[in-house]
Amino acid sequence: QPKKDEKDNNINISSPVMMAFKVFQVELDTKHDKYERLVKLSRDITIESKRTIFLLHRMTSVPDAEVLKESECKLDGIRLKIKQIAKELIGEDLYQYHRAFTPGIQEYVEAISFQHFIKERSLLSLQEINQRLIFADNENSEGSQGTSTDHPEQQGRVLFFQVTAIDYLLGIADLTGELMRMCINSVGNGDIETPFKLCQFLRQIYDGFSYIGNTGPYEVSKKLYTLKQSLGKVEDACYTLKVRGSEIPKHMLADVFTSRAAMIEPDEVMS
Amino acid sequence: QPKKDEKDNNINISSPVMMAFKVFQVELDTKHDKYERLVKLSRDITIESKRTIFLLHRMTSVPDAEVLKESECKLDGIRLKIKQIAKELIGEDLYQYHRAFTPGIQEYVEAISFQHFIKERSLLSLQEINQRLIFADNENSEGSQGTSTDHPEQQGRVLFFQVTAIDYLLGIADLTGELMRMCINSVGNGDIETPFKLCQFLRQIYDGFSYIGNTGPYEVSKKLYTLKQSLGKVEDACYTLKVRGSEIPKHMLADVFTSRAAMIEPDEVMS
Amino acid sequence: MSVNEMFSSIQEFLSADHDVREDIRKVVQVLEQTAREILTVLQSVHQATGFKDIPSKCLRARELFLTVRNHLGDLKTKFPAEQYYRFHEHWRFVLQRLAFLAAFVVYLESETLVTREEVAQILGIEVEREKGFHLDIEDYLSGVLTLASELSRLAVNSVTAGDYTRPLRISNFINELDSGFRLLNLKNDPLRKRYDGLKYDVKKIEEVVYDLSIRGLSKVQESETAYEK
Amino acid sequence: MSVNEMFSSIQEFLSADHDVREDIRKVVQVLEQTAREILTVLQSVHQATGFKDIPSKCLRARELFLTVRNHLGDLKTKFPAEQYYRFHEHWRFVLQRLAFLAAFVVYLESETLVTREEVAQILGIEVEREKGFHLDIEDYLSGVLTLASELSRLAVNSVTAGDYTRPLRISNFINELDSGFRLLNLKNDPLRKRYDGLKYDVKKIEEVVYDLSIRGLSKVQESETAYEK
Amino acid sequence: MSVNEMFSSIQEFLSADHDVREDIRKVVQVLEQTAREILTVLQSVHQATGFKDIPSKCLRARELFLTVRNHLGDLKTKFPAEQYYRFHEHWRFVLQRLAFLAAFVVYLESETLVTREEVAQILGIEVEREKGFHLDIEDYLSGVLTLASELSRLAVNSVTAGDYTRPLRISNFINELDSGFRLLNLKNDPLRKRYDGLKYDVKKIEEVVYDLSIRGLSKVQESETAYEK
Amino acid sequence: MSVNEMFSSIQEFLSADHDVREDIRKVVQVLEQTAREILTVLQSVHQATGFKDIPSKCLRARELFLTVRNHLGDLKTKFPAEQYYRFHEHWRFVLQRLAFLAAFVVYLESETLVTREEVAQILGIEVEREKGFHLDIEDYLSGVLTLASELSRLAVNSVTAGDYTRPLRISNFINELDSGFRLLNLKNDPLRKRYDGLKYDVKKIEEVVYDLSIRGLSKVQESETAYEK
Amino acid sequence: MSVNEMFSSIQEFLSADHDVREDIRKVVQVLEQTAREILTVLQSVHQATGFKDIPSKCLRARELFLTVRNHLGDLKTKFPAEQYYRFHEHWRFVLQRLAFLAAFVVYLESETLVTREEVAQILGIEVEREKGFHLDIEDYLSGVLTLASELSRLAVNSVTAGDYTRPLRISNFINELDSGFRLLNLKNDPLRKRYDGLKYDVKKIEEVVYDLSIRGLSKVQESETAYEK
Amino acid sequence: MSVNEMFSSIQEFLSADHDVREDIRKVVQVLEQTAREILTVLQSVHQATGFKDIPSKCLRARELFLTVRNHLGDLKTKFPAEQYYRFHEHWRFVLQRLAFLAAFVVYLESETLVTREEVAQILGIEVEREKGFHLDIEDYLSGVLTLASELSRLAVNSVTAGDYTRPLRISNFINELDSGFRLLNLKNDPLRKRYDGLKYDVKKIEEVVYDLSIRGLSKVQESETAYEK
Ligand SMILES: [Mn+2]
Ligand SMILES: [Mn+2]
Repeated sequence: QPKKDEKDNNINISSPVMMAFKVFQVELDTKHDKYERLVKLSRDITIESKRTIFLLHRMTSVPDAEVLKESECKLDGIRLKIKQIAKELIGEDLYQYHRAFTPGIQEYVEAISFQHFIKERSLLSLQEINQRLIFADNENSEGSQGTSTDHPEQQGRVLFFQVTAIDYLLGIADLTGELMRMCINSVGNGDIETPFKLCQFLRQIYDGFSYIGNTGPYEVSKKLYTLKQSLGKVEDACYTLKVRGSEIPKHMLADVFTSRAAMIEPDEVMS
Repeated sequence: QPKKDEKDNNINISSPVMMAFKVFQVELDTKHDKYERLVKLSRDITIESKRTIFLLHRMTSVPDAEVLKESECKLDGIRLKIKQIAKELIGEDLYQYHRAFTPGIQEYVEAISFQHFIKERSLLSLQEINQRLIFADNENSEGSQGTSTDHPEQQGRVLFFQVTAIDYLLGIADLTGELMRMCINSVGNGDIETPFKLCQFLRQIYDGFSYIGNTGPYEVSKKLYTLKQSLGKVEDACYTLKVRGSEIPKHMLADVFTSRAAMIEPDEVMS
Repeated sequence: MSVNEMFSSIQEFLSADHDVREDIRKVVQVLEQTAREILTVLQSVHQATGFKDIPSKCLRARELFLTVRNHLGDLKTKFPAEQYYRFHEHWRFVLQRLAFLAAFVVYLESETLVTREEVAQILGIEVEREKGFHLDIEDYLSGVLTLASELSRLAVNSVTAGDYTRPLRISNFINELDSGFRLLNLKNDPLRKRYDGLKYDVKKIEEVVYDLSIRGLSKVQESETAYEK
Repeated sequence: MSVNEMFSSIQEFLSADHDVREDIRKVVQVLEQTAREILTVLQSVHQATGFKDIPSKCLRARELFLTVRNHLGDLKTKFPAEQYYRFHEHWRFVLQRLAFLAAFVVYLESETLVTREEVAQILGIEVEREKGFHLDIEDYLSGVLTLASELSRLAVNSVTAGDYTRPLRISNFINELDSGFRLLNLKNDPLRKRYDGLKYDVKKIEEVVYDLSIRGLSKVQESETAYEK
Repeated sequence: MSVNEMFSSIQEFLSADHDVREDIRKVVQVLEQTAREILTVLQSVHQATGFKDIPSKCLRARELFLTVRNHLGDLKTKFPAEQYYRFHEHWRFVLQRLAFLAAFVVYLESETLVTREEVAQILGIEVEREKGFHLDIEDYLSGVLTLASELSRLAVNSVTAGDYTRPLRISNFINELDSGFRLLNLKNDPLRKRYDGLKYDVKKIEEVVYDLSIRGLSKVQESETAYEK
Repeated sequence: MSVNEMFSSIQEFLSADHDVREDIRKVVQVLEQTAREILTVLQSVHQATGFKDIPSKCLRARELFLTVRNHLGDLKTKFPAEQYYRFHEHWRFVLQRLAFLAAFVVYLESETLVTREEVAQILGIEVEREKGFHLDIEDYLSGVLTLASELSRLAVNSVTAGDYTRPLRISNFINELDSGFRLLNLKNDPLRKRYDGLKYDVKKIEEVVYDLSIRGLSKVQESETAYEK
Repeated sequence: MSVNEMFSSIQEFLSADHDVREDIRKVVQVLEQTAREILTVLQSVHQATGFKDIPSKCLRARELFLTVRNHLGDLKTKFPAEQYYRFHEHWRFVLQRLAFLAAFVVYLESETLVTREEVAQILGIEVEREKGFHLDIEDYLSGVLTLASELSRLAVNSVTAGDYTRPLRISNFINELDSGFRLLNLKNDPLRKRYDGLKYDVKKIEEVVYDLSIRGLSKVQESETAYEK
Repeated sequence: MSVNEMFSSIQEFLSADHDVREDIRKVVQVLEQTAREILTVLQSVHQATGFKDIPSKCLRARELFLTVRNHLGDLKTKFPAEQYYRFHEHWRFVLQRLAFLAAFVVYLESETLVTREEVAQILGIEVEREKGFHLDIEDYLSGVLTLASELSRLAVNSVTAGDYTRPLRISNFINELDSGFRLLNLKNDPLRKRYDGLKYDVKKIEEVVYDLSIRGLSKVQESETAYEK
């Protein structure tokens, strides 16, 4: 079947069209490869963030210095991964690869804002998150990383990664689930202050989300239902604490319980 | 809030229960880490297999030695990845991690059976595929691979990976899509033999799948519809070739066309 | 090998697979039946009258576990040992249930947490995958979580039955279990969901203990019990 | 920063974002309108009478492209240059269409494949992302694929209109394009789907050329044309 | 018979079928209306004042069931008896609801579990499939499960209304029901799902009993009742 | 009229229609914004401190409703009155929300169920379809169902805030609402689904009342209140 | 007005609404029946023998349209005119179908595009929304698009029946239609999707014309026809 | 009868029911196997060589239908005849498939449409519901629709195999079928959806006939065939 070869020969392999498409091939492959590397980084970040959250839940209500330190280490490790993302994105349009790393970043927001709440009992702002994602670009000393983009003019400069407002929102929406878990844990541990604090905080976040309503993207609205459920669980827990706390121990047979104060500290009795 | 600490202290960190759960932690983390490594390998295999298929489509109908060689190289690269999977699975139950690597393996089946069809015009069997997935376990000489599992008793032994019958089936189902593409390409290239061969082959595969029917898993049945469509496209292409080929050139004004043979080789006229 | 032959051989494989699954399904049905019987035996501890003869109920359950061992022994013969996870979904549910029942019996007998080894021993299966038909770690953990929620119910009912010391013991037990589970990094899977329920069990028991404390009921009985001894 | 402040600032961000998108949407609607007008101008080449005054149609299209440049110039001012891909979905479709129309004009004028640079130049935008509002490579390729299917239609209609040489030239052109595309590794995305259609265009043109060949129509006219010159 | 004739006769058949379904739909709508009326009558027992005249409410419900019998008698005439399952979906929902209502009336009257025979008798239909329009066993079970959740609500509200002994009786009743259901080997169908909800009802009632017990309320009233006698 | 002329006139029509929809969309967005502000105001009653100044919150909400009236007045002018249902989907959601908010304000003010007339009056629209821009009956019902679930939340939070009498009042209100809905024969549509959720609200509130009742809390406060007077 | 009274009046309203919908549904069913009959009459033009007596088929269809007018007249009486869009979904489908059938008849009679006015006149309904029961513009366009795909089929079958000139006329007609549609700015709705299908009809017909042209068949017949005259 | 006794008897009932379903499932599996074998036999007519020995293929299929009759005979014995619709879902799919295969055989043998009576006779079951295990009319229609799509494929492949007259005959057959279906008033159910696909089959076959016709191929062979005789 010699004709096919003939036909092929018709197409000059070095014609302008073919030359152009060779360029396209390289361009597309480069893009896809970068995308794939980012997906992998994102998966790593997701897993490590989830483990950080589990770690933080290991504390009972009072901040535990050791656990906090360990979580800080883990978050440092995650930030190294985010730095790698930042490196990949040097000179790129962040939004072009956004879908590749958004799951990991959201999970990171969830983890670090959870840690922050435990330490500070406040909401970590987007600005604060982004401030911690400014890195010194000491690429040479790290060498081993697989990133091949070598921009000589970038060396010694500052690298940074910017979490988008939407990723921040989505991370915070997930945070509320962890806060709910923390609340129920606190009740189980006999801590009756934390639940009320958490309830207050969650209501603020819930009010914030209702204020935004459906002006955000679809993914945000979708998480509203879960958020509302979490708030409901926390409100129920506080309600129970209040109801049982206000019960007058009519049938009290023991002598220890004479003051209201004693009722709020049941753990001493238990232990 | 000293009572919480007290409570915590109640739980003896070196109690049998806590010791057991520490073991569980390691066991679960090890499993999840392995799963994650396998997912990454699977993604790599998928991408490389897809590129191999694109490469093979670059040939027009006649096998092109150079392209075939290049595809062989790519497949060798993929097999190195599968070898890494095999290493991860040493001493494991393949099915425990099956969901992690099944997409990549299916894509590999698709790629290698496509290459085989181009070379041999026949269906590559599951046995043949598995025979090529027996590897010498020369771990020490490769060193650089990230796999940390070091089974001293395994060294120097043979490593192998077994594609399951279901993954094979699913890969072959996808192969038919590529064969359909090849068929339409052939017609466009003026090759009128390959389409009929492909049609014959696809019908056999289609008959095979209808013979299996719904006795296979759901994923197989799901692909039947696409398979039927591909066959339809190929049958339509052959039909068109036949119809136009059998047309008697009544209105023929030129003198070149006197024999049926001439009609089958339109390319010469075109070029 | 021709296309036809290839598909024939695959069809044979699928047929064989189908038969294996049918066989497994049948044994699993029988297992579920026995598991339900054990559950009925143990459930009765929740009733006011049930608190009295816990030991005899445990004995009865132990007997039924012998039947379970036989069925599981039968199950093992239905498929190649190294393909456990190929068919896992078939018995996963019933094995979790049996792990729970074993954990419940052991708790009722000794108020300790059954180990994975003990469950395996009660069911007559292995702990380690390499050794044969075994108890998957997640199935074991799932069974333990069911125990936790059963015990939170037991705490409630033991108060109704007038036993005011049991809730405190359950509370300590569950607290330790909770600390154990907190060590684990779970994926977003069914086990994680079930683990999320554990907090509510802990909370419920804490509430019962609180109720007893403010009424001084736990202490009273303890001393009563002390006197009685 | 309080929770309230945080959400207020995010709400501000969302409002601003919403406004930007509204602005973009409006310009894009105008662009679509002009694109439809260019299409109507160029579509008429398919009609029997249309083959005669292709040059004048191209001139008319070129004029309309000036309007397009203005609109695109306007579009650029609506958002920060480095956030192109944040809003890409809004203009992706119309840009693919415009790339096709530019490719069609250029083909009709010179029977060559428009380069990415040329499309960018016709639309008054950049080729390289770094330089500003640019033509995404996949959008360019998508436009080129639409051209291929338009040309397969043109091949058919040129025969109807009595032009027997054009199909052969189209065939060569499309074949080269096809070879080009085969160099690419596409993902399973819309572009891949559109590329799958290219084979059918190639096939269709091959059939037209075949029809002409067996009737000796292509050669005849070629010689006729030769004589006429 | 020509193709057209055959299709004409098929159309006649389809039309007839369509008419039957329309007829059934209409009767079912009326049944649903009456079922809602019975529900309204019985629901009022949950209110503080409702506990007093349970008997009169039951009498009113019994009257309404006579209307139900008439409608069901009407329904039977709408289709051939052996095609019960062909149209089952049409009345399945309302029959489950009526089974629940019958079970609720019987419980309120006598604190016993209505049998399938009794439900059938109240509704004026058959128990056995062979005998004609009957109560499908799964629909009966579904109605009974609805009763369980209604009773857990009743336990809560009876405490509010100051009746401290009813919850214990409900608890015993539900426990018996639960053991009963544990004898069944349910498929993975809607009924199984509803049965899984039963354990929440059981737990809820146990907690009510617990609440009474820890506060010594159940005993108090019992002795009060004793004194009153 | 040529084909082109006809299509041109159709395009004019479609453009006009498109413009109407754009106009509606914009007003609806503003309405949604105001609705969210009202929600923020009213939602704050759930907070511990929020129970104190309910009247002032209601006043603030009433003010915002004046803005809503203006927007709705604006909306009416955007399209011919008889095409209400042509564009219904655009404002359906926000109108349901506003109906809920109006019902919530009225409840907080007077603990009564807002009538359809009152909602219409608060929003400055009609009750009767024939008279112009009105409140569709299903949208009213949907708003009322949202109120029910908001009140179940309020019952819980009012206890947390130390108000032990409100839950009982809410319970009576919800029971009345539930009887009302039981009079309706709802189709199998979204409204029906939402109505099915009402029974969970009823149950939830009954459990709150129960919790207070068993601890003698409702009575205590009632007498306290009595003393205060 | 008590809550119960209000809900009773709402139920009356809902019942009335339900009855209206039932009435509409019945008339629509009859309309669909007649539409199918018209379709059967017109479909027969595709058959080899059918090309001969097109006029008589059109007459028969026209007769059936008189019945349609009656049914539509009946439909109008079932609900208040200003609630057209409230019930639009009920008759939308059949009205699109009738618009197509009217367009088909008119095309077969005169090879012209039916105007909206003509369709309305054939169906005995209004063109303008304000005047009463009318033909929605999108339903008209949808009917026209169905005509396009019917004509592509007719082009194919007329060749089979030996009529080689009709396809060219159809081609011109469809091209004009296509230009017309290109003037429209359609939303991303079902109509847009259907419009996207138009290009396949255009292409198909062009290919038929091509087939005739390359074989010299169109010319042959034209001259034959010329001779015949 | 105690609750436990009643539930025991219900369990017996459920067990029996479960066994019936198991039995049915097994027979249905065997039926599916045979149906697949018949399909394999008949499907081979699409192959180039397959057109030659259609009669022998039909004979082989007829033989296999005898096996089918036996299995169906077996199936009938598994449950009481009046519960056909209770278990319908189990065999519905395979019966539709068998109806198609019967229709295919009959078409290949005699190029006529199998009647419902014939299918029933081939399968050894009843036509009329009242007489026992029968062929549901919708299942018959579903099988016939599958035949239509098979025949459109056959039309294509018969041309490839060099048989130019068959497509015309298929076209006539399908047109008749299409008119038949147009007499039916189908509900909006799966059957209706499948029927909507019929028009694509009709169109496809018409295009095949067109391709043959425009090339004079149908006539050529007809005359050839004439010569051969
Ligand atoms: Mn989380
Ligand atoms: Mn593929």
